[in-house]
Amino acid sequence: GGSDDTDTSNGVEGTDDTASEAEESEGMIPETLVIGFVPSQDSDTIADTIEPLAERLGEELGIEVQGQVMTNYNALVEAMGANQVQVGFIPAFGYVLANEQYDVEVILKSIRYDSGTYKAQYVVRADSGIETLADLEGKVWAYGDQGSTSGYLFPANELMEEFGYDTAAELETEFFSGTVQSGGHDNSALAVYNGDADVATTFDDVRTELEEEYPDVMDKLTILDYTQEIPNDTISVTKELDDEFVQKIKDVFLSFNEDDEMIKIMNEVYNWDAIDEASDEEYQVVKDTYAKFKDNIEL
Amino acid sequence: MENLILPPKPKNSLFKKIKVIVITILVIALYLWTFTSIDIDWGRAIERALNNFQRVIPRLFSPDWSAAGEVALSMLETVFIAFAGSLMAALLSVPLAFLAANNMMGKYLSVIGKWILSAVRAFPDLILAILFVVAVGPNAFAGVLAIAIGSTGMLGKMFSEIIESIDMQVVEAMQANGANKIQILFYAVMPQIIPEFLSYAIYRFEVDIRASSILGIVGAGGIGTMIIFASNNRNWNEMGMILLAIIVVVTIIDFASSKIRNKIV
Amino acid sequence: MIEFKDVNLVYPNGTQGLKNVNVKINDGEFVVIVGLSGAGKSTFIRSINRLVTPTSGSLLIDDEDILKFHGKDLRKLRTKTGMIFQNYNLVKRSNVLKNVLAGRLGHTGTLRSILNLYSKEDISLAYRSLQRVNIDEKIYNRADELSGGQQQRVSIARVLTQQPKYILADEPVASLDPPTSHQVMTYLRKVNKEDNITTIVNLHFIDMAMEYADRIIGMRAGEVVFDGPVSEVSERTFEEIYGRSIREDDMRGGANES
Amino acid sequence: MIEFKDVNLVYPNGTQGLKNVNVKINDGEFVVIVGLSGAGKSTFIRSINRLVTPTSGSLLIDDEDILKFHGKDLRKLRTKTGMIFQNYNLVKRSNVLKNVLAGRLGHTGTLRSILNLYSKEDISLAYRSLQRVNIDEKIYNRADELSGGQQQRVSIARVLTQQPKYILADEPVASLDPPTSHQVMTYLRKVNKEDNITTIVNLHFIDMAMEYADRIIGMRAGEVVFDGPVSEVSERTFEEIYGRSIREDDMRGGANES
Amino acid sequence: MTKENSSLTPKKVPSIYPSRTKKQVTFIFLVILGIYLFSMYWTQREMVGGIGGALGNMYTVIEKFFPPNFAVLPALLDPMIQTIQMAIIATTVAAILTIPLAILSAQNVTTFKPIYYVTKTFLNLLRTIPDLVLAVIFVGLFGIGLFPGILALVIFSLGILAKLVGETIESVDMNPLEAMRASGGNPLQVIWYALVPQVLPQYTSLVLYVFEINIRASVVLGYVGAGGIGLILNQQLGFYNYPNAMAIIIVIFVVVIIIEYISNKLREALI
Ligand SMILES: Nc1ncnc2c1ncn2[C@@H]1O[C@H](COP(=O)(O)OP(=O)(O)OP(=O)(O)O)[C@@H](O)[C@H]1O
Ligand SMILES: Nc1ncnc2c1ncn2[C@@H]1O[C@H](COP(=O)(O)OP(=O)(O)OP(=O)(O)O)[C@@H](O)[C@H]1O
Ligand SMILES: [Mg+2]
Ligand SMILES: [Mg+2]
Repeated sequence: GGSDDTDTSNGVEGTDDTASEAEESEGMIPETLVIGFVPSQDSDTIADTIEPLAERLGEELGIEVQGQVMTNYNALVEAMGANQVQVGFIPAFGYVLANEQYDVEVILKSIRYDSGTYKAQYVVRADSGIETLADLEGKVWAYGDQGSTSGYLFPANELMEEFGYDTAAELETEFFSGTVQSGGHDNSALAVYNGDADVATTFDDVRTELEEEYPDVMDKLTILDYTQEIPNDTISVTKELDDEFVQKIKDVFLSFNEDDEMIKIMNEVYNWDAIDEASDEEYQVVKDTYAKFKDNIEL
Repeated sequence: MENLILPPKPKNSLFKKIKVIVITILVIALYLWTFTSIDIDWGRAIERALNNFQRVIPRLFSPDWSAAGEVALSMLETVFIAFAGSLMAALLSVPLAFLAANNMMGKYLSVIGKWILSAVRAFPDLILAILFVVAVGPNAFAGVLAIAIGSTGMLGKMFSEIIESIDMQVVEAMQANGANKIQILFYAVMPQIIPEFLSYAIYRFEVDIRASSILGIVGAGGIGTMIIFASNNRNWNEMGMILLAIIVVVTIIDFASSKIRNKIV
Repeated sequence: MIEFKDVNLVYPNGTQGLKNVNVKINDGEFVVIVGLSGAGKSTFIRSINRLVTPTSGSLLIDDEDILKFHGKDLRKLRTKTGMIFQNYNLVKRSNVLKNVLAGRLGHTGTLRSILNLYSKEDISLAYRSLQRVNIDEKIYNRADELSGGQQQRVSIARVLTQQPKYILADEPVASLDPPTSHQVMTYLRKVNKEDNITTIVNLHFIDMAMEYADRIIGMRAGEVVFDGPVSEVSERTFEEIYGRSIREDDMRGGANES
Repeated sequence: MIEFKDVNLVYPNGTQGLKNVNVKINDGEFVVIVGLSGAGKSTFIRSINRLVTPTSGSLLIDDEDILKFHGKDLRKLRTKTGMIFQNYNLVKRSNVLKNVLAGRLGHTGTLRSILNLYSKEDISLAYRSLQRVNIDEKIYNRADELSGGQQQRVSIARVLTQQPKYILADEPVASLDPPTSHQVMTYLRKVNKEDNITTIVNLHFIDMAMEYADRIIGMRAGEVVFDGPVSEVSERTFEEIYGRSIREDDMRGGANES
Repeated sequence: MTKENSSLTPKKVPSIYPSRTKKQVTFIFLVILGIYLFSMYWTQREMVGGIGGALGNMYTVIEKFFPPNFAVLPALLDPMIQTIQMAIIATTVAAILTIPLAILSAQNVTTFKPIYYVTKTFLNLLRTIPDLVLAVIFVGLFGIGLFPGILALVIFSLGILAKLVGETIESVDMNPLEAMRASGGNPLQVIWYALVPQVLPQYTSLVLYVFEINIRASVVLGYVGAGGIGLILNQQLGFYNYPNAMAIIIVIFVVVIIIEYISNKLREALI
C-alpha cells in the first residue's frame, strides 16, 4: 500500500455535538486538502470534474489540493464528519445536514444570475387550465425526490402553510390526489409534459435543459408560480480546520472574483458567476424547513 | 391384442395431491395479485417508449468520441479497483467458505458461517461504499474496500458450495493413510478446489467491473460518476461512449478469463 | 495378525453390516473376500483400519484391540494398513508423484508435508514404488490423464510407499476390464509375495478370486458363510455365497433382485 | 438383414474405428461382438443405427443403404432399431412408465408426445413390455430409485415398446454384477427368441458371450478377426481377439497397456 | 526387480514438480502479484488520510444506524411489495426468454455453430452492461416508474440466467438424449423428453437465485428513480434518517433470507 501517513488528519475526536465553538485555537492544517463536491441538481448542467479549480486553489494555498466529485451527499457529509474531506461544495440542504451532524461551517456561497439565492418553480402544462396554486387541489404532483430543496422541501412547505396542512403526508394524500417521485428535476418536468402528472416542482428553469430533446417544451409547459428564495450552494469547511487557514481559503476564493479566467471556469462548469461570503444564519430558513419535515417525512 | 392391458393408475397419496393443488393455486394467486395490483400503465409505457426511442437510442449509438480519453481513464481506474477488490475478496472469502461448508466444519458452525455470508451480502453496496469513504476518504481505495467486502459474501457462498461438492472419497483415502487433518486439507482438499476457486474468482472480477460502476456515486472512483452525470445531463452520446467502453473492456476480460479458466480447470 | 472376535456392526439406520464375524488372518496371507453386493465385504475391510467402527466384539491387530483406538493410535494403525479403493481415490488434479508421496503423510511431519519438503529417501521410495508397478514414466502426469488400470497401479504404488504391514483392497478391479483386472491382481499378488504384506481383497467375481487367493472368505448378509483355502471351494460354496441355486434364480426372472 | 460391405470408419481425429468390415447378419440371429476396449465394438453397433456414420463402404439394412439416409429416413431407421446402452441411458428423474413410453417417440406425433397424449394402445404396450421384464410393479417409481439391473430391464422394456426389428445392445451388462448380468442376458435372449428380433450385443467377456450367443464376432483394432458360431470358438480364437497370448502379457506387467 | 534397484542413485531422485511447472507457476504468481501491487498503488495514490482512524470513523457512522427504527415497518410494506412484484415480473419474463436463448447457446444441443456463436455473443453483450446503466437508459426511454425498473431487471437477469442455464444444459448427461434419438425421436421430442427433466430442477433453482438477485438489484434501481424499496432507502438516507434506513436494510435482508429459505426447500423437493 502507498498510504502517506499524515499524522495530522483524521480528527475524529469530538465529532458529536460537544460544544465545538470553543476549541478554535488548536485547529489543523492538512498536508493535503481534500475538497468534496456535490453538484447541485438544481442546475442545468453539472460538471463531473473539479480538477481545474483544485489545481488553482493548490497554487494559491501552497499545499496540495485534491478534488473529488460525488453525487450522493451522504457520502460527503460523512466524509466531512470524519475529516476525510475538509472543504465541501454542498447544496443548501446538504449543508444543513452536515452542520447539524458534524458542525460543518459555511464560509462562502455561490452567486448565480447576480443573486445569492434562487427559486423553485411550479411547472404545469400550458393547456391544463391550472391558473393558481389553489387549482392544484386534487391534481397529481411530480417531484424529484424528497431530499431536494427546490424540488420538494420548499414548495411542500409553502403549500402546507398556504393550505393549512400539518404534515407532508397530509399534503400529498389529501391536497393532491397522488404524487410521482421521479428521481430528478428533468424527469418531473417530463412527467408533466407526458401527462403522468399535472404539476412539477423544479428549479428555475428546468425547461432549458430539455429544449434540445423536446423542442416544444417551452410552449407546452408554463410556469405557474415561484417559491420563496432558497439560498445557493455553499462552500463549507469542517470544524477541525485551523481558523487562520480557513480565512486563507476564504480569501483565495474571494480573490477568484477578480480573476476573469477563474470566473469563466466556474461559470462553465458550475454556473457560478461569483463567490460571496455567507453565514450560517442565511441557511436558517432551510434548517427550519428541514426541521419541519425531518420527523414527519413519511415513507 | 383386443383386450388392452392398462397399467394401474398411480396411487398418489391424498396428501401429495392436496400439496400439488395448493401450490398451484398459490402460484396462480401470486401472479394474479402481481399483475392486477402493480401500478403500471402498459399502454402508456409503450407509447412513451415509441416517443422516446428516437430521442435516446440513436444518440446512444453515436458515442461521443471527444469524451473517449476521459472515459478510458475512468474505465482503467474501474478495472484496477475491481482487480484489487476481487483479489482481496478472494482471499477473505476462503476462511469464511471453509467455515460455511458443512463437510468441513460441523453442522452448527457451518450454519453460523452461512449466516455471516448472508448478512454480508445483504448490505447494499452503496452503504458499504459510504462507510469506506468515511474510513479512508473519497478515493479509489474506498472503492476497492467496498468491492472487496461486497464480493466476499457472494464468493464465500460459491466457494463453500465448491468445498461441499468435493470428492470425499479422496479425503477418506488420505485418512486411511494415517494423514492428519491439516495434511488432508493440503493434499486432498486443496488440489480439488483450487481450480474452481480461481475460476470463480476470475468470474467475480468480471462482475466487479460492472458492480464498481456504482461506486462513483459516492466519489469512490471509477466510471460510475460519469454514468450518473451523463444521465443527469441527459447526455446520451456520452452515455453511448461509456457503454461502449464497458462493453469492450468486459468483453476483453471475459475472453481472456475464459482462456485462463480453460487452462486451469 | 488380524483377528475378528464376535464382531458385529450395526449402521445408524439399523442395517446390520457385520454379524457375529469370527475370522483370523495370519501374516503374509492373501485373502479374497467374495459376496454379492451389500453382503458386507466393504464393511469387513473398512473395519480393519477403522474407517467404520464395529459396534460390538473385539478386533485385534497385532494383539491390540483397535476398537478402542483414538486420535494418534488410530493414525498409527492407519499408517501401517494401506488401502486401495475401487475408484482409486487419487487426487485427480495432482501429479502421479505427489499422489504417491501422499502415502508417506502418516510418516511425515505436518509442516514438512505442507511445504512439500520430503526427504530424499521418501521421494526415492515413491519413485521405486512407481517402478515396481511399471508406471514410473508417468511420474509428472496428472492422475486424470491416466487410464483406469494405470490409476489403480498408481494407487498400489501409493500404498507401497506407505510401507504398510497390511494391504486392504476394496474391489480394486471392479471398474476395470478383464485383462487390466488381471494385471492389477497380478501386481497385488507380486507385492504380497515379495514383501510378505498381508493382503485382503474384496472381489465380486469368484473365478478371479480362485485364481489369485490363498484363502477365500465368502460373505452373505453380513455373515461369513465360507472360510477356507481355494482348494476347498466347491459348486456348493458358490451357491452358498451367491444365494441358493443361482442359475434357476436367473431363469425365474429375478424375483428376488435387490 | 444387416449387411456391412467394405465398411470403414475414420473418426475426425484420425482413429480408424472400423477397418474393411464385411459382415452379414441374418434375421432372428443373436450375435455377440467381443473385443478389448477400443476394439471398435461400439463403433460397429452404432453404425447400424447411424449414431456414427461410416466414412466409406455401404451398410445395407433390409436392402437399403442406410449410409445415405437423412432426416426422416434416418428417424424411420432408428424407429425400427432399438438400442440398449451400458449405462441404461434412462432419464433419471422421469418415472419408469414415462421412460418406457419414450420408446414410442418415433411412432408418435411431436405435439401428442409433448402433451403426453399417448394412445391407450401405446400405454398398454408399454405396460406389457414392463411385465415381460418383470418390473411392472415399479411403474411409477423414478428411474433413479431402481438398482442397476432394474434400470437395465426398464431400458429393455423401452426397446420392446418401440417394437423394433433389430435390437442393438452396447455392453448392456458392463455395469452389473454377475448374477444380475445373467438375468439381463437371459431377458435379451428370451425377447430374441419369442419375438424373433435380430439382436446384436457387445460384450467384454467371452465366457458370457459363449453362453448366450448363436454367433460370435470378434473384433480387434477395428477389424473383424473372428466370425462364426459359438461351436467354432477355440482357445486360439480367444487369443486372436484379446491379443496374442494374453496370460503372458499379464505377467509381463502390462507393457502394452492402453 | 534387479533392474529397478540398480536404477536408483540418489542423484536421480526426482523433484515433486518438473522444473518447468515450477517456473510457470512462479511466473504467473509474480504477474498477479505485480498487477495487484500496482492496482493497490494506483487506487491508494489519492489517499490522503492513511487508515489509522478508519475503524473509529466507520464506527462513528455505523453507530448512527442503530438502533433501527422499526416504527417505519408498516410504511415499508407497500414499497417492499412493489419491489417483490417487480422482481416477480422481471424474473418470470427473464425465465421465459431464457429457455430458447439458453438452448441456443448450449454447445452440446445447438450443434449448428453460427447460431451458437450469435446467441453466445448476444448474451455476453447483455451481461457486460451494469445494472445501473440499464436502469438509467430505461428511465430515459420510458420515463420514471416501475416499468423501466422491471425492464432493467429483465435484461440484467436475462444475461445471468441464460448463461447459467446454458452451462447447466451443457453439463447434462447426453446419454438419454442419445437414447431418445436412437429410438427415432425428433429434436423437439428429444429436448422435451431427455433434456427438460434433467435441467428442470437446476433451472428452477437458478430462477429462484435470480429472483433473489433481482430483489437486491432493485436497491440500485431506486437511485435513479426506477421504483421500489430502493427509492425509499435512498430517500431516507438523503434525509439522514439512518435508523429508518437500517430498518429498510433489515427488511431487505429478511426478505432475501426468506426467499433463500423457500428456494432451498423447493430445490430439495425437486432434486
Ligand atoms: N454408511 C452406511 N449406512 C447405512 N448402511 C450402510 C452404510 N454402508 C453400507 N451400508 C449397508 O450395509 C450393508 C453392507 O454394505 P457393504 O458396503 O459392506 O457391502 P458390499 O459387500 O461392500 O457391497 P458392494 O459389493 O455393493 O460394495 C448393505 O446393506 C449396505 O446398504
Ligand atoms: N468420437 C470419437 N472420436 C474419435 N475417436 C473415437 C471416437 N469414439 C471412439 N473412438 C476411438 O475409436 C476406437 C474404437 O472405439 P469403440 O468405442 O468402438 O471401442 P469399443 O470396442 O466399444 O471399446 P469399449 O469396450 O471401451 O467400449 C477407439 O480407439 C476409440 O478411442
Ligand atoms: Mg463394497
Ligand atoms: Mg464401447
